[in-house]
Amino acid sequence: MSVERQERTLLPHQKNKEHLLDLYRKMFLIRRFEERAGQEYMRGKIAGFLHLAIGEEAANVGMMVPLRPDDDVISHYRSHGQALARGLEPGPVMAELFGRATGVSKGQGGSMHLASKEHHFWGGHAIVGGHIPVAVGMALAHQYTGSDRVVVCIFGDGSVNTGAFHEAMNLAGVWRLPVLFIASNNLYGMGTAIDRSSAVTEIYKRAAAYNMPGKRINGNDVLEVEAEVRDAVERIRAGEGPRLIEAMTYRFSGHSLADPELYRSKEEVAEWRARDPVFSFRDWVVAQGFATEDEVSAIDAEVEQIVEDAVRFAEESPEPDPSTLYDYVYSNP
Amino acid sequence: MSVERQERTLLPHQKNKEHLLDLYRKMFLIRRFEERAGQEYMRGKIAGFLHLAIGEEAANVGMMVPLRPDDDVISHYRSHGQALARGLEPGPVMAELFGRATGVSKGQGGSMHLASKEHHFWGGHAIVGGHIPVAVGMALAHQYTGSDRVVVCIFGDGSVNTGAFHEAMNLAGVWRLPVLFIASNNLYGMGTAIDRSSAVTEIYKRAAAYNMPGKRINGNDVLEVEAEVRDAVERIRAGEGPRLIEAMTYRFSGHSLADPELYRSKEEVAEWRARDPVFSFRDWVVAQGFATEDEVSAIDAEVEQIVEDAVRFAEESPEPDPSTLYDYVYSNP
Amino acid sequence: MAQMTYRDALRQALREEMLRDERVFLMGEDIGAYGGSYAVTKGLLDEFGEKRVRDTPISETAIIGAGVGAAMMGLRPVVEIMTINFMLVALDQVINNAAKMHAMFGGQFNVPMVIRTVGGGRRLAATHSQNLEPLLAHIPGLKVVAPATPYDAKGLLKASIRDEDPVVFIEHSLLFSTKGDVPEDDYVVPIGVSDIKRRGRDVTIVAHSRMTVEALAAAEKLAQQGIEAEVVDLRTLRPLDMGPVLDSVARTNRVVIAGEDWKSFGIGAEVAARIQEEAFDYLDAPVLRVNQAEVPLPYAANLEKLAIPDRDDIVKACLEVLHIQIGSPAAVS
Amino acid sequence: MAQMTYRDALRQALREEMLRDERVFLMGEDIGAYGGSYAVTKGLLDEFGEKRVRDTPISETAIIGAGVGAAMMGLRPVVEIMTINFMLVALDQVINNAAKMHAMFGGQFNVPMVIRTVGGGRRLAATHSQNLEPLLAHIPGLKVVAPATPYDAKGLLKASIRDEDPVVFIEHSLLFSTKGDVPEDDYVVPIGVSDIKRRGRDVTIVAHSRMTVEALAAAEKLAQQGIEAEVVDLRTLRPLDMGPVLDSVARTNRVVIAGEDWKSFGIGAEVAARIQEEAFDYLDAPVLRVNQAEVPLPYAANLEKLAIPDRDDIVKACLEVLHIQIGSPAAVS
Ligand SMILES: Cc1ncc(C[n+]2csc(CCOP(=O)(O)OP(=O)(O)O)c2C)c(N)n1
Ligand SMILES: Cc1ncc(C[n+]2csc(CCOP(=O)(O)OP(=O)(O)O)c2C)c(N)n1
Ligand SMILES: [Mg+2]
Ligand SMILES: [Mg+2]
Repeated sequence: MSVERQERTLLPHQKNKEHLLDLYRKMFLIRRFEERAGQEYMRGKIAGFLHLAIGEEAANVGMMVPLRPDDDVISHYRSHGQALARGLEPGPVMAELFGRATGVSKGQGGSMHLASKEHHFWGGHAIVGGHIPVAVGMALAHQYTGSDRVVVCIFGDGSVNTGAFHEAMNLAGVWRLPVLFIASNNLYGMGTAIDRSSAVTEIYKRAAAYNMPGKRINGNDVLEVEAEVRDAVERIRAGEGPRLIEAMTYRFSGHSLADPELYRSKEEVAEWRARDPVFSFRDWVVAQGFATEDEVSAIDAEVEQIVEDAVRFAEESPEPDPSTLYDYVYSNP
Repeated sequence: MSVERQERTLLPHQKNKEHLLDLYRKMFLIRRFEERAGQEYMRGKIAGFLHLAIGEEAANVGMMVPLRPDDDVISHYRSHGQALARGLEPGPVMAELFGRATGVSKGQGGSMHLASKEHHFWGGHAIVGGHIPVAVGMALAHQYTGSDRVVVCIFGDGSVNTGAFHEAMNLAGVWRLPVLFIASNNLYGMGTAIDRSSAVTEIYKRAAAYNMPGKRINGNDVLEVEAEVRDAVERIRAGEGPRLIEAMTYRFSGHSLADPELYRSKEEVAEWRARDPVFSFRDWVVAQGFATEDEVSAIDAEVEQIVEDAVRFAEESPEPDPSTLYDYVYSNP
Repeated sequence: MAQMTYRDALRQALREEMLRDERVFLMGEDIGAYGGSYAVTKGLLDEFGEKRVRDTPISETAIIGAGVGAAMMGLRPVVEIMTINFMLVALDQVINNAAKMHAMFGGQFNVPMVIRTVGGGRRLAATHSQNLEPLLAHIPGLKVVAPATPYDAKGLLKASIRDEDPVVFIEHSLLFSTKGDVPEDDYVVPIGVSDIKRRGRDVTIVAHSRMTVEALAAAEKLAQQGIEAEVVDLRTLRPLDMGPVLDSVARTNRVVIAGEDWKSFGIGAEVAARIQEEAFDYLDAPVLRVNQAEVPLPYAANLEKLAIPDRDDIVKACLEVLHIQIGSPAAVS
Repeated sequence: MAQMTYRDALRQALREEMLRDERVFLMGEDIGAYGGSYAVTKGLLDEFGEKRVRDTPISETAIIGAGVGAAMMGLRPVVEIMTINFMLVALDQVINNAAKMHAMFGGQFNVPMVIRTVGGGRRLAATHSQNLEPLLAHIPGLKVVAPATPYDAKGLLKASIRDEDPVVFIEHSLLFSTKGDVPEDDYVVPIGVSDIKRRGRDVTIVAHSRMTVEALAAAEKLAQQGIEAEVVDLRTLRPLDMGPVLDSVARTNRVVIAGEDWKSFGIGAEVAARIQEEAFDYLDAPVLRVNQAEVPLPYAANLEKLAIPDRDDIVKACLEVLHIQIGSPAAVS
């Protein structure tokens, strides 16, 4: 399976320099953030599982930028990139990875459980498929209250074989709820290639079983993702009901930092790396004359600094106060 | 939604008088058995839930007759008819409904949990959708041991929205297991009409999501069901992988004997009753000259006697011995 | 005060809370068109319409998950799981989502949702007759309520709906038609408060749900022998209020705990463990437990009766902790 | 005798049983190509091939259900659920199918299947760090095993695979790399037999799984103060073998129970309840329990450490049951 960047017409605002540089800044921020997080994991500053999405930046940025601030996002555990693209601050996100009191989830959740109510970013969830029904309930609330907010629910290719996925998709289909399902298809669920786990490997085709449109897109082309998600969200907001988008992408990193990567070849990874979605976009922006090499280099430097500041913020932040151990079990005990 | 008897070509053996009378005998046996069970329920001899399948006899007989004795059947709780069509004795089946020691499941299971290992009839299961993964495991065992036995797994239209259905269908699809899924679509799951519970009301279409053929058939035409199930089972036995059949039918009785039937009109029920699958077949057999009215009447009388004997057998059978209370918890304690 | 059934008391609580708060809505299988499998929600669809009384597909995972999501958005879902047995297909949503959502993200959002369900079936065999409250009571983040009387049913359901945390509200199939005094006006019974249902000086019987009724009946029988039993109804299983139990033990020095769940690792185990921890010096005899036989419950009437504990079993255990030979004249001062 | 890790001991048990019995096969997520998420199954795919080492989709319900079905057909599936947290999505298959299949149909067939799973995560936050054995230990029809040492791990896994009933086999993520003596030859450790792991006369510590290791370490610390603790490892949680516990209590008269599960309604509750029931007159002090703090486990290192019980907590509880002021010189004869 391979995903090629396709020639496509740009939306008017996609020719805007500021917009293009913003997309690049976001993607590169995610890239550097995740690389540094990997280093901090190796230094023992971050523990547990650390699931990086290096290689998936175009998908993650492209699906966040078209959303309104009050739209609601819910995702799986591989969500650093989405959180940053959604506007969560790198410092508190890194602090969460470090398990510090200043973390977005106060150090209670760690890498797999990033959330920010303020940003309408409702987590990072670590039970595969388990958050999909929750997304449906969020959309139900919007329909119930007559709000035009849209819910975006992101999950991996491995999640589509869970019962939770099926029940949730059907319920969204019967009730015509305002939710966009996005399958981030990076071809593997842990070490299991999609054709070894799914009777039908084209995830978008499963939408037909739930009476909703499904579409496969190139998840490594940030402009295509942006355009497709924008279109989908607008239709959902207009009352057309739920939809499914399958964004084809690839993770360069292992499943988590504990992954021995026995299940795929170095060549396969190298081939995808050669078409790096961040740097190919950077090259394209410069080649098309939207910005100069100096301008993008300046962004690079700026991002490096932001990430270093985030690490320092995390490092210097205190652990949660031991007296808070019981503080969050109940909201009214 | 309505299901019409269609004109179709008969298989050679479907012109055989003995065969046609056998089909009728089985259908009428089920009808009378269930009517009598309903009466015994009213008399308090049977307790708990009693789910009758009056109106679904053609489907239940048609799907059992093409099977080899060593094929394996597993079904949901509405399975009196399938059990009888599979060859379980009316006496021990009725005794199970009565909760007697002579019941097919020794009185441990009741109406919802009929099984007979000898008949390769692996239950009656009462958690909606819960037996579908079990069927897949049974089929896996046949593939594993190189056996050509086929598993037939029956469930209702309401079951297709459970996570268990989805996970099981996908697993059967990935592993190409020898299992025939039969959805008995009687248009309602309890009081919920299918279009209120399923985003896609054509169940057979869901097969496409699992890379297997799906087909909708007239479940009220015993000959069509027989022919379609025979064809499907032969293909599966030949190694073509799993399939899904959707048999359209209707239950004249309520969901269980506790059902106030507020959710459907008397007219709707009357319309279906007018096309009774048992008596319309009886009429057809006589009208086509396959048998005389006297011959079918003789069968009716014979069946009446069998059912009365079954009731008497149940009534006269002892309750399980109290000392057996702990006997079946473990197979080796 | 009006005499009212447990069923009507529950319905009144739902109705009053729906009238009081627009955010309250009901969701579950066959609660609307069918009228509710135990008729608790009967009439509410007509009064409140399909938006607020929502029939669902047979998708417990999606139902509970959707409740969680809707609650996170600020609604007050009251979800019905037809019986507690069916919660097993969706326990992930209860334990990994509802119970953890508040803590895991550092208290950013909460889940003010009620899951109503029913324990204790009869003549329905092993999968349909369970009392699974111990599985839920073990989980921090959940509140678990199991009322025994119409008064408590109404008051606790109202408190549960108003609570900011997820509450599992366990009804009992044999209590629906029991009657008791229920005020017409608005009142709540606080979650987490055990209740002394009968005063007595000789022995303490601790119970919950239907076993409270049996305990009161046992107390009457004991009174005929001159033995005055105190009956403490736990009402809430999590958080467990041991205060009234320990007070009572300090006075009676002898305890029997009655539950319809299995004894091993059941509710009574915790109560017994706490009593010996916190009232060791007050105990004149070991705390005894009266529970269901540890078997998958059989369908047969005689075996079922043998397996389920009743007032006589409680009386026997009370006599045992009082060291009174059964049959011998009572000798308690 | 060879020194071997718990991980290698488990792998050896699997391998030996697969060599011994062709009906034994493995099924689970990422047990093959990935090498097993805790590397227990590493190398087995190469040795036994895809038929007997089966990678599955992320479909726990289908995996366990398929195990049940295959076992009913006479195979000996050993199913892996990556961690015990994920069993919640499939608890219906465990409790309503695996545990009930034998009894509910009157003993006609059985489910000789093993469900291997892992408890006790670290730095993975609330949904990935649970010790849910109390939920399983409560269920008649299941056997539940939780070994603490490499020797017991191998011997109990072999016994579980040979058992005719469904066994939930709970490993512990922190034990995989611990070492101990393991004979090279074929041996089994019988299910349902508790084991005295250390002799002592002053106090009894009851534990299971990893807390046995902590209990032994606590005993060493106590020995330095002249206190000799006896350590009883339950090994099997259902059926619970109280014999060695009660024997020990009769000698020491003081008990501490240690578990990594939550205290309320946990394993220790049942053990405490049984001790006071059956050894009331031997107790010189209340039975105390040492457990995880009753919170969804936080990610932050310091809070997690605070929440999880360790050897020092056990020492403290032992001193408490011995009425020894912490810091004061030991005074046990
Ligand atoms: C219910 C459940 N089963 C298993 C796991 C373990 N697990 C964590 S991630 C993962 C793979 C998920 O793959 P995919 O959905 O494709 O997402 P990706 O990691 O590729 O982003 C598995 C099996 C889990 N967290 N939850
Ligand atoms: C998991 C689960 N949820 C709910 C129920 C309650 N229930 C029993 S039968 C039924 C309807 C099933 O309908 P369908 O599958 O169409 O079968 P039919 O009764 O029409 O034959 C429901 C909701 C159950 N037994 N199991
Ligand atoms: Mg993936
Ligand atoms: Mg139906």
